[in-house]
Amino acid sequence: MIDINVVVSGAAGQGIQTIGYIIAKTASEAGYNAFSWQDYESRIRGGSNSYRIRVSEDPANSPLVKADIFIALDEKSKAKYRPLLKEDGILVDEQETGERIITVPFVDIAQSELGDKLFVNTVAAGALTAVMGIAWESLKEVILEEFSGKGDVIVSKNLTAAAEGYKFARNSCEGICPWVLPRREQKHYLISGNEALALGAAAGRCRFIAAYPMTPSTGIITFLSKYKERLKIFTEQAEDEIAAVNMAIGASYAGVRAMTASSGGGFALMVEGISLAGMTETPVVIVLAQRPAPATGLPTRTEQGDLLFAINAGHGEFPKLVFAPSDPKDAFHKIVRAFNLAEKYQIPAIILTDQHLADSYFTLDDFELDKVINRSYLANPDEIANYKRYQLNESGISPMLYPGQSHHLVCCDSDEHDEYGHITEDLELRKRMVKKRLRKTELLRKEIVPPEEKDISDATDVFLSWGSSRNAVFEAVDRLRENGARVGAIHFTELLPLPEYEFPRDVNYYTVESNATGQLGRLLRSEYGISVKRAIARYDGLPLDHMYIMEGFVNG
Amino acid sequence: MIDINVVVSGAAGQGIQTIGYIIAKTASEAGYNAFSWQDYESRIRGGSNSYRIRVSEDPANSPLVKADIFIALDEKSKAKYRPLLKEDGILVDEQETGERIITVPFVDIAQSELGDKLFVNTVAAGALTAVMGIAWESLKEVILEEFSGKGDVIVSKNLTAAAEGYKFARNSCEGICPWVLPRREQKHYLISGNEALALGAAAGRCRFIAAYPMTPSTGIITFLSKYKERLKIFTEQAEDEIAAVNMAIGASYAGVRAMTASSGGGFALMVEGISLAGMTETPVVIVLAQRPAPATGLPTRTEQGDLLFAINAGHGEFPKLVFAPSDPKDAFHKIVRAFNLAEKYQIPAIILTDQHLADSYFTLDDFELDKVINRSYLANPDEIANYKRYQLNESGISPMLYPGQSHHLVCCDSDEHDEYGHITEDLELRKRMVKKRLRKTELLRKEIVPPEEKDISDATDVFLSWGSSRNAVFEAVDRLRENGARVGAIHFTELLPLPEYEFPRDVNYYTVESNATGQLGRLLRSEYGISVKRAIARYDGLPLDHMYIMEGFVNG
Amino acid sequence: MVEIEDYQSDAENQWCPGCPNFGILRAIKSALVALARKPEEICMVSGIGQAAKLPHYLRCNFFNGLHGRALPIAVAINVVNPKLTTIVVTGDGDCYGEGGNHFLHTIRRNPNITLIVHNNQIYGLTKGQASPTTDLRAKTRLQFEGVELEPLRPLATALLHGCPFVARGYAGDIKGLSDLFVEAMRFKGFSYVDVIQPCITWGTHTVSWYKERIYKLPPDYDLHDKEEALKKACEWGDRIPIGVFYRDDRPKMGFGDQFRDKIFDGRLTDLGFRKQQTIIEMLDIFR
Amino acid sequence: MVEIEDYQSDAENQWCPGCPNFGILRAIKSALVALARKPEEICMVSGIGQAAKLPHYLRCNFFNGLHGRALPIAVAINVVNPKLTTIVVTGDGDCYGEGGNHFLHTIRRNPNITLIVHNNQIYGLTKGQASPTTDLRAKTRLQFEGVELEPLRPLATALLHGCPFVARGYAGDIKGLSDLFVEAMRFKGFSYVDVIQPCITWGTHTVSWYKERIYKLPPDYDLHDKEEALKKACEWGDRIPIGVFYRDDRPKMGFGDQFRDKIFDGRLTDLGFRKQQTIIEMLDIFR
Ligand SMILES: Cc1ncc(C[n+]2csc(CCOP(=O)(O)OP(=O)(O)O)c2C)c(N)n1
Ligand SMILES: Cc1ncc(C[n+]2csc(CCOP(=O)(O)OP(=O)(O)O)c2C)c(N)n1
Ligand code: SF4
Ligand code: SF4
Ligand SMILES: [Mg+2]
Ligand SMILES: [Mg+2]
Repeated sequence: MIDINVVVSGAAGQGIQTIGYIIAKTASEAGYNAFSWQDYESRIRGGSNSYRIRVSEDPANSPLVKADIFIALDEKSKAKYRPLLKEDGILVDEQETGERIITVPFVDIAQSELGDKLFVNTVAAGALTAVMGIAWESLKEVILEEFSGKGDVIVSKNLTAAAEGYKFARNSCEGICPWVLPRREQKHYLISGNEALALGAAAGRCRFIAAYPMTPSTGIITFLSKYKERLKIFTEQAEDEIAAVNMAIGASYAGVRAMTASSGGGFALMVEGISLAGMTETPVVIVLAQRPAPATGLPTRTEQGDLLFAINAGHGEFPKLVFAPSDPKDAFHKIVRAFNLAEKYQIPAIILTDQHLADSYFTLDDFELDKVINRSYLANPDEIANYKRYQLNESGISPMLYPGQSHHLVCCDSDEHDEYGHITEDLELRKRMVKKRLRKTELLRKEIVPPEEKDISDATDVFLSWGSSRNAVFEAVDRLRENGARVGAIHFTELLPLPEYEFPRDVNYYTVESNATGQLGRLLRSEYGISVKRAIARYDGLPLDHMYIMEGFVNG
Repeated sequence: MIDINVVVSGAAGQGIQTIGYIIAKTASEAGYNAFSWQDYESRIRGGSNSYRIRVSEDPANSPLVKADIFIALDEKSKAKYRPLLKEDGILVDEQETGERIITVPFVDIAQSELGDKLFVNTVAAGALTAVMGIAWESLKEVILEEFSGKGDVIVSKNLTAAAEGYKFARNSCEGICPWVLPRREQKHYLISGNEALALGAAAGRCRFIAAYPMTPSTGIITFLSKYKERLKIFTEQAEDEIAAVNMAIGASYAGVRAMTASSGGGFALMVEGISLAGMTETPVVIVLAQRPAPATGLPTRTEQGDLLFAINAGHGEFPKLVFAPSDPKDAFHKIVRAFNLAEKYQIPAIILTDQHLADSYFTLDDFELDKVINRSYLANPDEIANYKRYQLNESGISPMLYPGQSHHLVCCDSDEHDEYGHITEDLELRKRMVKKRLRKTELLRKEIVPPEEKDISDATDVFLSWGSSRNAVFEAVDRLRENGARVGAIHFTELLPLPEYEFPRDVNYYTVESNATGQLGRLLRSEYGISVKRAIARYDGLPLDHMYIMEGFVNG
Repeated sequence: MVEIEDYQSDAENQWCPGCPNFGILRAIKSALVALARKPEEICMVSGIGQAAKLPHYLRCNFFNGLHGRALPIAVAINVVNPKLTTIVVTGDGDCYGEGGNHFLHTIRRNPNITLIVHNNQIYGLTKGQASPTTDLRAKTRLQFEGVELEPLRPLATALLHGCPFVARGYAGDIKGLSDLFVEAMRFKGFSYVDVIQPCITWGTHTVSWYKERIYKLPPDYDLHDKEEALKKACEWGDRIPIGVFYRDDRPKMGFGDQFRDKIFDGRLTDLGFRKQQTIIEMLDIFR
Repeated sequence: MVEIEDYQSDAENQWCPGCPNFGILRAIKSALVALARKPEEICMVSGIGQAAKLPHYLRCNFFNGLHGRALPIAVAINVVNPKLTTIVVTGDGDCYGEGGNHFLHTIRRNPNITLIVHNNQIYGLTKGQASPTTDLRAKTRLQFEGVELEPLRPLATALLHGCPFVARGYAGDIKGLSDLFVEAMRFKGFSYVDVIQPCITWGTHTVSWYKERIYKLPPDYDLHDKEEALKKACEWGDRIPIGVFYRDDRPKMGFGDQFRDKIFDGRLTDLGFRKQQTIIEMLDIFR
């Protein structure tokens, strides 16, 4: 079964992203599952980063750590990442020679064949493709596509560079490189979490995004801005996150679906706005792309440290939705769902992702667009005689109109208010309004999807996890089961409100989370009363992978 | 046993605060316990407010609802609040006559005797004092003291006004008013939560406060600004709450104890700053004076709706302290303790109060100043050779110095950092730094005071409560026990971290909170695994009182 | 035809009797009558403060949001629905203190909205603390020894950053104020009117202090002269000018214009769900 | 005596090779040498961004806080310990975008600190989005069709609000920049230097674009003339002036001066715990 892990390393600015993306794309083009993730420093040039590409026959979409194939573009990165290379792995190198080393003089080739060092990256991509045993045609396709916007000369030069690298490596590979990846007929999507969220927002009828740049969330507004003409979406870079969330709320009040996105620090600044959305019952979707914190933390790394913060965000009590998708397809559908439910219940919805999900490229077969529900939850002004924005009724969901839609006036207030939206000091009414708002939670709870179960029927030990770690956790379960352990997993992607759910009894629970304090465990204990035996915790900024989880399970 | 409840009502701007405060002060002067709380609208003039004064022989310090004596300064307030008057209560009124009504022509008196309607309030205070059966001398003392700053003419005019009101009412009282309150030798403090916090901050060596006005927290910076010369404290009104919290953090880094204060909305804006304090390990004290939310809510009312928000405030994971004092004396000591512990553990500390505690006047015998601990937890620069602000050590508490204190350089960073405070991308070091910070929680937990228990040894039903409701809850326990119920209470004032604590088993738990969702119950379940039978919840903006709690317990 | 009664709100007014805010409210209503704007065509946006309560007292659509955050809300409403007459009513604390950053950056955006600031040089609702426009050395309920910060110069700041309509009004001159509002609301682009409003409860100046100093810009004042406008905007003390300081009648790009020119010109609410085909095509980028 | 080596930091520099930030760093160091400030007498404060990393590269006390929030931190440090030379190093996004409100209100406070803004007209660290000073119509990695907002005029804004020392420098002119910094750090009051810093990675202008336009204010320029200074502060495009635009040598109240004059003149850290007697007396107010 093919399952190759390629590690490309180098300094920022050297182009490892280009190399990595091209070979991931090439593998995908050849019909294989590619999954790639990045580990990089918060700087524009220099440092030491890596881009890791896992290529497999079966869907994997979770990180591997040890490298089958390794390349470093500078000495520092070579020293740092070479320990990842398996004993029987292949080093692709500019100068070094030896057993299991494919020596490719990238710079020489780039300079002699193309007269420009700039092409080193494409030469390297060619060489790596050859080492992986992928046919030249797939790489050619990708080069043609990726550089097509840049003019014929650039395309043909890159083709030459790739071909040279490919040829050179292919020759040295003979008898050394074990892999052959014949072209398969599968066609896949290779897409990141941020891109899927942006497209999901589009599918969910979002027409407005305001955001302030913050890694790793910036990709969402960048993508939507790039395609704003095709998607007819208004995008605005706000002066700060407070403006961003208020703009989104304003746009939503004005009648369109609207969103914003940030990471922990920027989200923190939006918290008052979340409470505003709660009080005014204005739908809004907020993406919180987590990174290691507190404060600035490690801006380019990954973590799941903001779960309880997000769940409890905002002063006062009001219903709210918190989702944490597990992969780009899930992200796509979850954000559509978030837009629908936010509108239906007139509440703020938070999508928790993290750098790992936001930046990594996943291979997906199909987006199941038919599952997207296209419907508006606004009221019909013609059916209303005396319009009350905050009408007290059984469901707690009052009719929502937007200003200018009809002759009805739409009045919203951040103070406690009467049914018309006017400030009130009537304390009995206050009570009824609190109840009305909170009633929505109970209806909403019924719509929440229960956690995903894996192999729990006979399990004695059960992992509890959430968000982007799903694939790693499930892979760990599979591997552990191969070794005879009776493990299972319960994976949450919808975290507030939590659904009614029967937990298996008499099993040992382990939380598996990218944080240090086992936040999911505390949440589940408070909600379901279950107790966790131990936390398998990761908080060094790297994503959870199945080896780490297995190690944490076996050795504690 | 004397226990009189006086309700003074009227529009904003009519001076019910003056009347109420004077009679509370007078009762205190006469040696009785006075407790007063306010219920007022968010406006400067008009509306309908009340000021309630409970005067008792024994310490009470919790609200009563039904009035023994009632006065209204306008018709609207009369209509609104008169239902509070007990059947055998006394109405003091300008015009109305009848049984159990003391008619006092305030305006006539003010105008004919003093030539100015302005004195109506003092006349009324005089009349109420007489009705309560307090000797004239006590009132005289208070008038002399309260108006002393305003010149002899004002003082003597107010004395005349008070005396006239007193005389007039005294005469009509004969045979109707049952109360006689002979002067007692007790001397009490009559002080509000905000004032006690301000003084506690002074006792805790605070030298810097920056804040942005927000009801009901503004009293703290106002008091400190008023007395800044005597207290040598620097006070600054910031441009917004973000500036306020960052200024406090900056001042603390520079070497002094520093604080800020706000209510829910402003606190929400400080949340990123709290995370900054967590990462940079800078001590800071933040008062969160709660009011009904979400958003602007009911700005002048009370609620305990921000418990879980405060506990989970800030992105990422870091130790933090959350206290919720029960009365001004407790507030005084808790904020001293917060300053000490924040400095010792180099963490942010949050003091949760609410409008009820902030604005109400409590009677206290003694502040036990001897219990205040005066000690600094800064390191000694002379004992340090190679200074590392974030030295990794067993306790997790690194030596803290301030810049300019010595030749040692003090370097703080909001990014993940090395021991010297420099940005790091070393992921192993990241792990050690996370552990170092979190280690402090375990030490801190050992310093936390367990909850206060009342009558739990034989209790079958136990109230769980926190913060400003202590006296009302304990009074409810006493009353219920008088009726034969075996109830008890466990009251929390230190909420993060929670201490090790053995809960009584096989009892029914009821949370008693000024919020709608039973936040304490959820917290305790997550921390101790205990389950709550039912929540006795109040969320109409009024404070918990023992009758409400009893009613909630008995009738559900 | 619209009449002043059409704007009559049922909500109970919470201002102090005699507060100059009542004058501003009347001026806004009469301007709206003059412009024949129906209640449903108007959207008022405010933050928190005494001034910010105004939308409750004028029958129309409104969003009464958070302290300091009216402008971002309004800007978004304006982009989503350019047909609404969007008016922001705010206080000096709301707009220049808590909301200072939005003030600065909204000017740069030039949205087609009208900004009305009730400038009473004080925080009214929170009982009398200094606002960014309180005069140096004025004593307040928090600044017991007097204000130590230079007052903000919001009109000059607006001029500096290209605000095409900058005016100052006086709450005591309802007719003049109403005329200013008419002109401001008619104007295409960001129109900004700072209104002197002597708070009779907490104000640091008396009504007569203002009255003695206020003067109208003379008829021959050239409202296209930016340099002169800057000078007028900085004049404060013995004499305080009111009127339109500056009006730029040249066409100017406004917030959302690029979007409307190139992508969609209309109310964004009129755009329905996207076709599945569009999403499929976009997804194909990743195949 | 202090030498440039005394400021040598051990931290690894994370800037792009060739970034003009290196020039600014050198200029700061040489200014500090000229002023003979020892590392322990200096306190650098920064937010987040490329510019804001500078304190790590200069041995001294520093507080590297949150994006946008350097000024409130610095202002408080300055009040607590006026003896420290407090210098804020920040970027155009940090200071004028996220931190815009603090910029505005810190000017009004006139604290005795030096503000150095690395103005590269772009968000560098987040990979090339427009900042408040990016020119109109410039295309960036987020503003694909070009910036639609009027650029902020921070120098003019500072002048308007009474900032007593306003200057612009150029990162390519290390000597000149160092002289500016010396003057700024010597100045008592808020001294503000905006530094043109052509980001070679994301910048919307080339280095030569700047070079062709930058000119030094002539020797006969009157730096006490505020009106002229305002004009210079607004000059941008074909010609871009650098130098000290304005310096007010008249004594002016600064942040904390009132406190120091009336209450305590010194480092607040030198005040110990309060006497119990003080607290008792204060409590007696409530008896
Ligand atoms: C985030 C936040 N901070 C503070 C407040 C408290 N607050 C309410 S109104 C106000 C000041 C209002 O002043 P201004 O805008 O000048 O309005 P005015 O009452 O004078 O008309 C403040 C500080 C708040 N509601 N929210
Ligand atoms: C609250 C918050 N929002 C956003 C960010 C992300 N962020 C980091 S640096 C930066 C922009 C920096 O631009 P600038 O200040 O101009 O500095 P430069 O990198 O250009 O020197 C942003 C938006 C953050 N760290 N915190
Ligand atoms: S406090 Fe001042 S601004 Fe507010 S309503 Fe009263 S008079 Fe008007
Ligand atoms: S991105 Fe620009 S500003 Fe940042 S280090 Fe590189 S060249 Fe300098
Ligand atoms: Mg005001
Ligand atoms: Mg920049």
